[in-house]
Amino acid sequence: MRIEIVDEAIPAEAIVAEMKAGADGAVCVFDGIVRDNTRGRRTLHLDYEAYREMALEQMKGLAAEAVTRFGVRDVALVHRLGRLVVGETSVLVVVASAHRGAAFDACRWLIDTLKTTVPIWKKEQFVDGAVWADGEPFPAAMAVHSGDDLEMLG
Amino acid sequence: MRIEIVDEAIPAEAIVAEMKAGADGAVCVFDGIVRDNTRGRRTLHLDYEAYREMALEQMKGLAAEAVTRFGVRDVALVHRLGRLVVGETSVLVVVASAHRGAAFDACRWLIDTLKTTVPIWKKEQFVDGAVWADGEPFPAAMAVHSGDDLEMLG
Amino acid sequence: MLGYSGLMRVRVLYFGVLRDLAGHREVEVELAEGLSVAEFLAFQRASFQRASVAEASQLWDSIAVAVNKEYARGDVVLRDGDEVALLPPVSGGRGL
Amino acid sequence: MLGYSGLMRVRVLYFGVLRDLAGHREVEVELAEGLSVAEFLAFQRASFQRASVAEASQLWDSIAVAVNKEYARGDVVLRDGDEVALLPPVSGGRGL
Repeated sequence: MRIEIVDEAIPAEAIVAEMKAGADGAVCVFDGIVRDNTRGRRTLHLDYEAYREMALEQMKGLAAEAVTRFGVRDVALVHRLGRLVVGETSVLVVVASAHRGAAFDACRWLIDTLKTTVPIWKKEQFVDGAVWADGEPFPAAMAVHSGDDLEMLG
Repeated sequence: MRIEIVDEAIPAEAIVAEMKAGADGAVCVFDGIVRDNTRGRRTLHLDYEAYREMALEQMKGLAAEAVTRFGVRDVALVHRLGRLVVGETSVLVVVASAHRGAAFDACRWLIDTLKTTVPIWKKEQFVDGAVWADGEPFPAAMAVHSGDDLEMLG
Repeated sequence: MLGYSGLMRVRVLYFGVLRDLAGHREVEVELAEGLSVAEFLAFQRASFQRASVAEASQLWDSIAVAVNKEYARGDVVLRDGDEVALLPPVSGGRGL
Repeated sequence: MLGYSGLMRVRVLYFGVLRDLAGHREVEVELAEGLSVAEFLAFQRASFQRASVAEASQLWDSIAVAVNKEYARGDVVLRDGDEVALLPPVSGGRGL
């Protein structure tokens, strides 16, 4: 498993190439790239930052869970930090598996879960200003308050 | 849209690279590769053959339908024919889209639908014999007999 | 088949396991005009069985037919010069 | 807070929009021993509001807290030397 947080361009082709093994019938790749707009507002660049050590541990945990949960053979999960311009890859997910259903399911679960649980944030620089991108709410397992907590604090 | 049936190695990296455009936030790739076994039986190579002109038309139709149905920006669909050895790519599906949900959905629909509707067959050469791989049943829209036909023939 | 007025020529294509069973990929045949796809398929099935090259009936029940490179229903009527292909269940791609 | 027996030092990390609001990424603070994550978060929220750098309460309701690089529930009790991070909803990846 190749799980990394990097500060330079992600070598997507090399990572995909090294993932393939004889037992694989399917490789599913998700390549997240910097779009030229967000809801129609023109993007100049994005700045990604992370709680780096924690993010890497979370990513390792997700990769291991994907292998167990979906029965895939191998996973690569690489996220880039720093300033990225339009067209550059911010995150690469690669899943290699004997069968395609598991490869798709694991790949999608990995990117969906990464986006709500791995401590990485991005600031979008538009032509007319900059904002921190809204994140989706944390899953219950990561939240400070369970229902019980809230009542205790009440 | 790059829709092709080829007789030589699929240039996957070049195809993926040329698919990216500024409006894309997500690229989903499915790379179908020759596995070293089928249900534990060791594979030497696969021979793919097609009803070539029809297969290409079907693939063009699927790509166009994927764009309409899922709202993705662009699709590449390339299938290789002839003899392939373990580790080689037989089919490549690439979907570029502003958003990742549509990219995943379109990519998976394309490979699932290709596998049941595009007239391509493969013969698997094992160490101990060769067999035509079982296909999945045709969808109702491609079958000769609707329920009505069967009654007429009764 | 009685009452048909004449003959037509169609080109028949076999693929996959059917090509191996037929021993060739392509043949030109003369058929009675007005034959439907379903009738054509029944004749093909019978002729394979006569030649003792029949596979399980499961295969024949699952075959699709393309007329001039498009999937055709059983009630489509064949015409002179048609290209008719017998298609076993397809198995392109990879990663089932 | 009455009745706590002493003080402890914890390192507090701010990320994303909170780092911009705080004006720094990291600070060491002294806190009463026995403080829970939920109590700590309430104090942080109040201090941001005192400094008039509060964002919508929606932000504070959605913050997660990591203690020593692991997500922590509100009832976790902080200890001397802990690293406590305030995490706004994350937005890594791409292609929402």
